[in-house]
Amino acid sequence: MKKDYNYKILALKIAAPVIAMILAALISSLIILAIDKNPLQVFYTMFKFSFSRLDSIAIIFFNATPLIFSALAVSIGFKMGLFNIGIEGQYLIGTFLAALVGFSLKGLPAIIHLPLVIAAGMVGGMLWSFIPIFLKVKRGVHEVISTIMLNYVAYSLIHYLIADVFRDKHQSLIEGLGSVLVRTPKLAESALIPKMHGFFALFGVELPKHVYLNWFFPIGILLAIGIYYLVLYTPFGYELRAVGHNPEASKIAGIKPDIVYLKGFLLSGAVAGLVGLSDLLGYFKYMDMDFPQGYGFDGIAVALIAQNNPFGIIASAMLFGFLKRGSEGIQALLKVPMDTIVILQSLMIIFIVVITKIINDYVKRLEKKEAA
Amino acid sequence: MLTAELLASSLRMAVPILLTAIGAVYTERAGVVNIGLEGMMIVGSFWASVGAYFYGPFVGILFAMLAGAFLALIHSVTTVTFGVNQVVSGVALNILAYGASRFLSLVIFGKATTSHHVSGFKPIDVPILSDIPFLKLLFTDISPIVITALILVPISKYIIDNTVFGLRLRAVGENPLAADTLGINVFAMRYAGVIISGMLAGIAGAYLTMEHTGMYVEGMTQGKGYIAMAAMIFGNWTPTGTLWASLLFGFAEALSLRAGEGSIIPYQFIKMIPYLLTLAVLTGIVKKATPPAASGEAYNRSNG
Amino acid sequence: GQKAEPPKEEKEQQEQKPEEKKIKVGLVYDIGGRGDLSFNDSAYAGLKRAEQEFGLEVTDLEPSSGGEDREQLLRLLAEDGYDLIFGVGFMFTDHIAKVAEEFPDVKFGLIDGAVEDIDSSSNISCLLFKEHEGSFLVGAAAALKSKNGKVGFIGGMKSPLIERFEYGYLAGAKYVNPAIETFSDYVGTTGEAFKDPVKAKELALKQIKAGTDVIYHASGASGVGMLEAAAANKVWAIGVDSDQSLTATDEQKPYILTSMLKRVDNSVYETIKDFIEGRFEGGYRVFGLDDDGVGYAVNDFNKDLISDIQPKLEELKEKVVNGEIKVPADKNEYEEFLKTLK
Amino acid sequence: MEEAVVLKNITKRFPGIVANDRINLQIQKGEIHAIVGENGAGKSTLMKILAGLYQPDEGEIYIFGKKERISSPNKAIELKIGMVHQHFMLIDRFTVLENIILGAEKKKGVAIDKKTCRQTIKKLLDLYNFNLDLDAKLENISVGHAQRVEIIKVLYRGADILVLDEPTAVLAPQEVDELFVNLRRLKEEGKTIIFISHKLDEVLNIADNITVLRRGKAVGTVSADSVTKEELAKMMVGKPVLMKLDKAAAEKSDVKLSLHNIVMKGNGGKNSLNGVSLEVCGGEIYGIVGVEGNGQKELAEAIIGLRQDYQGEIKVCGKPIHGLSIKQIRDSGVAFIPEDRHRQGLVLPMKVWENSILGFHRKDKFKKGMFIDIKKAEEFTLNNVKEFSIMISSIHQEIEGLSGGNQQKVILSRELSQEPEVILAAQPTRGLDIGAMEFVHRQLLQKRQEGKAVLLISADLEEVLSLADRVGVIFDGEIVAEFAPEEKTLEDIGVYMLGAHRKAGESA
Ligand SMILES: Nc1ncnc2c1ncn2[C@@H]1O[C@H](COP(=O)(O)OP(=O)(O)OP(=O)(O)O)[C@@H](O)[C@H]1O
Ligand SMILES: Nc1ncnc2c1ncn2[C@@H]1O[C@H](COP(=O)(O)OP(=O)(O)OP(=O)(O)O)[C@@H](O)[C@H]1O
Ligand SMILES: [Mg+2]
Ligand SMILES: [Mg+2]
Repeated sequence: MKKDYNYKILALKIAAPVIAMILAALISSLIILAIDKNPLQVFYTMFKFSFSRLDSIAIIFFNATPLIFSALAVSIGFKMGLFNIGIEGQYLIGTFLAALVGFSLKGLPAIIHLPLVIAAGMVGGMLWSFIPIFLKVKRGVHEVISTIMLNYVAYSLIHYLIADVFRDKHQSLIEGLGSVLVRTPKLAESALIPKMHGFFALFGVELPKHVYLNWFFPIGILLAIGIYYLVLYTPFGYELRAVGHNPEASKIAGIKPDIVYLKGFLLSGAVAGLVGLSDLLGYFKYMDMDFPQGYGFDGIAVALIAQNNPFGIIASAMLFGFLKRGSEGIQALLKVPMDTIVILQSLMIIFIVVITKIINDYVKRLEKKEAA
Repeated sequence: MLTAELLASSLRMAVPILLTAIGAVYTERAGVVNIGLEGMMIVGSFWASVGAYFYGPFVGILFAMLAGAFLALIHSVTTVTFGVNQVVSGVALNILAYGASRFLSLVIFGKATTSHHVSGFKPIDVPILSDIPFLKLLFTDISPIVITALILVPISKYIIDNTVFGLRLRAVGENPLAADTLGINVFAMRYAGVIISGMLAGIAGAYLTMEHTGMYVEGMTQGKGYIAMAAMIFGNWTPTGTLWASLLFGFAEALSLRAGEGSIIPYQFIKMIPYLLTLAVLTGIVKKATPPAASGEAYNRSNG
Repeated sequence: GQKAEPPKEEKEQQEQKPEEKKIKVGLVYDIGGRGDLSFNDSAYAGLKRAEQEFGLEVTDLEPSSGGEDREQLLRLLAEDGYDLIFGVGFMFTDHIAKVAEEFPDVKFGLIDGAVEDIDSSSNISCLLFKEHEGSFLVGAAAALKSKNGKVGFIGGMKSPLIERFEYGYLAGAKYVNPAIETFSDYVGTTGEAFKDPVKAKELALKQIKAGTDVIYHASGASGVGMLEAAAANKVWAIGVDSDQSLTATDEQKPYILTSMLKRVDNSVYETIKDFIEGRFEGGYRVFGLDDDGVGYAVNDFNKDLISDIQPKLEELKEKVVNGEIKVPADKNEYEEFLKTLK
Repeated sequence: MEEAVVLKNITKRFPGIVANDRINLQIQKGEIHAIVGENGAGKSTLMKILAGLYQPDEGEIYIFGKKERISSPNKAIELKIGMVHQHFMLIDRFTVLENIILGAEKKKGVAIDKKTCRQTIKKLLDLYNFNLDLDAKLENISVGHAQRVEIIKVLYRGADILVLDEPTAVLAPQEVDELFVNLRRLKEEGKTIIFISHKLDEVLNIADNITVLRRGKAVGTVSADSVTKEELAKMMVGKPVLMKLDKAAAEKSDVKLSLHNIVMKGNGGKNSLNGVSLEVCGGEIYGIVGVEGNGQKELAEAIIGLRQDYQGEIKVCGKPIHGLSIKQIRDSGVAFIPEDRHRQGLVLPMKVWENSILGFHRKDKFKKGMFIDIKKAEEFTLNNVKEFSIMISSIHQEIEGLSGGNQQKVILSRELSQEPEVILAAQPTRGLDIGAMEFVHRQLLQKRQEGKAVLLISADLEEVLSLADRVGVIFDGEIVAEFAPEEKTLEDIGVYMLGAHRKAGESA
């Protein structure tokens, strides 16, 4: 009896996101109908466009890459019961430091330069995650508010650094006309991350030239696996979870919650520092004023849908990558505005959290019945 | 530097922050954190343009309030009824508000990023104040919404401090279990707090659209919802405090607009002021912040 | 209420029969997209005009808020068999260069951007504008109309492009009245600065309180805030890119002196026309005062307002066209220019 | 005579325990009816049902003869039932006035009619000559006053049936006397009072009738003047506990735990620990008894290192531990069985095996390289499960799902398996059923045989008397008496616990 009731729980936990997606899809269908398009055709096109083409699939991977990092960073916070809503600021700072190391150091061999750049990114993230956790541990400042504030400080700071301090003055104008970007200088070749074309070629898969899928994707996967083992099988991960669920009991057991918070948040920040690097080192090759924002918030969503399971995170990051690619497809082919997909995403998040909560409560009741 | 004109500008900048921040006071005092205020401002700014464009300013305000309230209702259902993480719900609502507004704008106005021109209320002069020399500039032909916002401060202070509703609102924010044992409907009070915040945020959005620019422009809230939360904290969860904080932040923004080419500090740094100040407050450098005891915690009786 | 057009295009797509293959023209906006009351809208106008005239199949797309997918959208259109594709805004520079290389048979139009070293054989045509020349004229108009001898400029995102508007305008004002006092402000340093009418209005009010009685803006959708402020305080406003008198409210119209026209619509239309007539040329195509690529607006609402100064403006236009006046396009040139005035 | 409250077959279950088991109870109008029972007997639960906070799983409730469903606190208030909770239901940041009127405000339009409220309350205060500063913020008043606020709160709502859940647990003797005076006056006013306690003298002093609960069952109702304390005690504890018998003699070795003159500040100026000194030798169980809130909690927290803000010296096996981290103290051989297993002892959402290495998860024996050696941890857990006969479906089950007794066993197995020299057990059997209880007792005795030092802190007199070799009575943060269990009777001990003639007997 006990056994199959455990399967029941497992089934329920998996059911949650599925139900949520279906509900979200249903409501979005209504929205699509509202602009007299055919939902079935829209969804069909999304899938066909995304999965019937090699480049689409690769692009989905590429889209997923930053989300994997940011969701992992979020999930580390969640594990210890903290809400790192500051990924946004942390990756901006991280990306900028990486860019700085990328364009200011010249003539290094890639084997040295690239690692340096990546390290710089992580340092930047840690730097920006240290402030809120320090304030929390020392002064009891709630991390949600402080990280939100620090996100805005980061935006302004970065804009200042890019526009007024490190702006690339050597962009040429043609006949003094047209315009130039407000951006940092281009990064040195040695700082860039290689694409994965060569790797796939080994298996006879020739990725189109315009695909920017790079080695940060596998790095993200490895990191997910690493974090999975870290959290479940190392003493530190054990402490993360113990403190996350019950700081007082952990303390009485001899664990110092503050230390755990500090280490955990710095780790989260370090991972957050990698979020922007796939775009920076694999696509833009410079940081400009309009460097993609919002990965931090998407990461929260991805982590939630995955219920903080690293492998779930890879999957749901793919889901978001697919939604993005799909939205490009339906926009180009069916002229359906991408906003329908934005709505779909947010609805999905809301349904997920609600349904998961309901199911978890139900499971608890189940277990209590078991006990009584 | 401190000209009446600068103050007038500060006031205009402060109003949307103030309205939303007062709302934040209600929801937080009831024990519900509402990160979704930014989103509620966004839908407010959009629906105001719809209402005002087709039926005039009053309907504009009405639509804005309803839109904000609707989003707030979702927030209440998820956080109060189902007890899901309040921050998560807020974040999701912000994304929803962004997408939905763009989409509806496309459907209604045929373009995702702007509405058509709309006209707001007739500007008015505040009777006595507008005759006082220095204050003249502050209080002649200003939007009725500005005055409403200012009046809302003492009113809210009175409601929260002196009315039955206010007492019970604070009670569920401080100790829901105790309130429950006294037969106070914790859920109802929290719903009320959140929905009030949604309405006020909606009005704030309407102010931007109808009174300030006469048009809805995507992203015109520019994160003011978050600044409002900061103002509420900086004001120590009190309407009066919120007023001072909002004015201070409005002043900072007005100042940053005047820090053009020549200024010593780059304006990006002036833009940071509200956030840095808030951190300072939370850190206790400026003054000790005292959030409601049960703020952010879901309540259900069995765990009491 | 106004309803959206899209259904129209959609019908065309469905009705389209395989045999009579229409020419397909695609256009990808910059962030902000249609409704920015600025060059996105202007580009759309040009596209529409061509569509009606030549019965094309057209599509216009908008990148996601981050703009990361500009390149993808261009490519999708290219793959989808579009013959001519426009990228609206200098942000597309690198992306068009990449995509154009992948699709040598597809023609591309890049607005405001310049892909380096290409010639007429290229499949990219960079459509560039001498905004400073147009701005020069409206600057002159401003100076001529200003009673207080104070004129202002409000720019969107601080960038060389917008600075060209600024210095052309200031030069024009100084040219007709070296003693004139000028004010310049920028809304911000990011793309957001083109969608922040609240700030634009505050900046305008600031300038007005300082005595400015003519204000010119180059800030996209933020500009509506300036128009609002100008009308409320009964001072002159000068629109930008498209003729903003036509889109303004009745309260605002009487105070819009004119608009600096940047005929993105023409450039798009012309390029499409050339393409259809087989005269598409790669390289750089510059639109200036000479070919009415830029200019100032005269319409039913403002013709009486500017009739008095029009002769003077035409005269200046002549001088600029025949090179008598070299309009400065950036800070340094502007300072040089000021010296020549003394 | 009219019956104010009649309970028929009230049953309430909680995960792993039947808190109330078919309880029947009659309470006459105008009487003071005491309900006594050990910790976890089910007193509070029963009263919370009466107050509408819990719904009974079975049974019927009659109020003044009418069958009622008390579906909510509101309903209870309607029925004029008011409860003063064991753990106060007050809002620290509100004023006394606000706390009293909350939920029953006198209105003037939308506004609170503070004036009328104030007058009404003043009347009550005068009537029972309570003195209270209505404008003081609650966070600034003493526990005794807070309790008055609770009582006034109930009266202000015009309650006719007052339930007081262990009102004296937190009061000083003279405060207790005052309270009793007030209760008697309330009785004269015709109010019905239900008085909960597990202190016999009190009960005999104040009550007309007494109902005894034991392990969720009502074992009987007696009238106060027809029963002696001994008889009550017997009813409460049940037949003398068997295991007393197999408590073999163990030879004491040298001192393993010593506290010398420990002083710790409490809130409200008075010290929570007031110069506690005691020594526990190997092979000895030292029992500490006392009324809740007399410093037991603080004592435990000081020894385990949770609180460092004390003067005086604590030595474990001769080594001073002041300033050491909790981990260091544990490593130096102290095992801790905390009084609240859910909050302090376990991480409920984590698995059984994870909970059974909590605190020792960094020990080499559980490590393989940089990882936790799951296999070893599982073996270890399975071993404990066998040894302590813990009833679980799987060691990978979340510990939440276990019954209270089994959860306690997990803690016990974890703490005792680390070969500690000193075992600090706080309320180790609270809320456990007899079986689990006996098991815990046998474990502690076994450690005693093995020559370990056991410091047992318990509110359960019987438990202490049956286990301890020496008993110390703690009152007001002091050990007011120390003796061998057989030397004293229940009532003597009760006297010490209430702080009367302190330092009497052969004191420490
Ligand atoms: N200059 C200021 N800047 C920021 N906050 C202020 C300032 N002055 C007062 N406050 C805040 O306003 C709050 C309320 O102001 P005040 O003390 O005058 O009335 P109050 O009764 O506390 O108001 P409320 O009833 O809203 O709490 C104070 O708690 C303080 O935090
Ligand atoms: N909300 C709850 N959830 C689970 N178990 C509970 C709950 N409340 C009480 N219990 C359990 O029910 C039993 C009776 O608890 P109750 O508080 O009624 O005892 P009590 O007689 O009041 O004890 P005390 O003298 O310590 O107050 C205890 O075992 C307790 O652990
Ligand atoms: Mg106050
Ligand atoms: Mg109790």
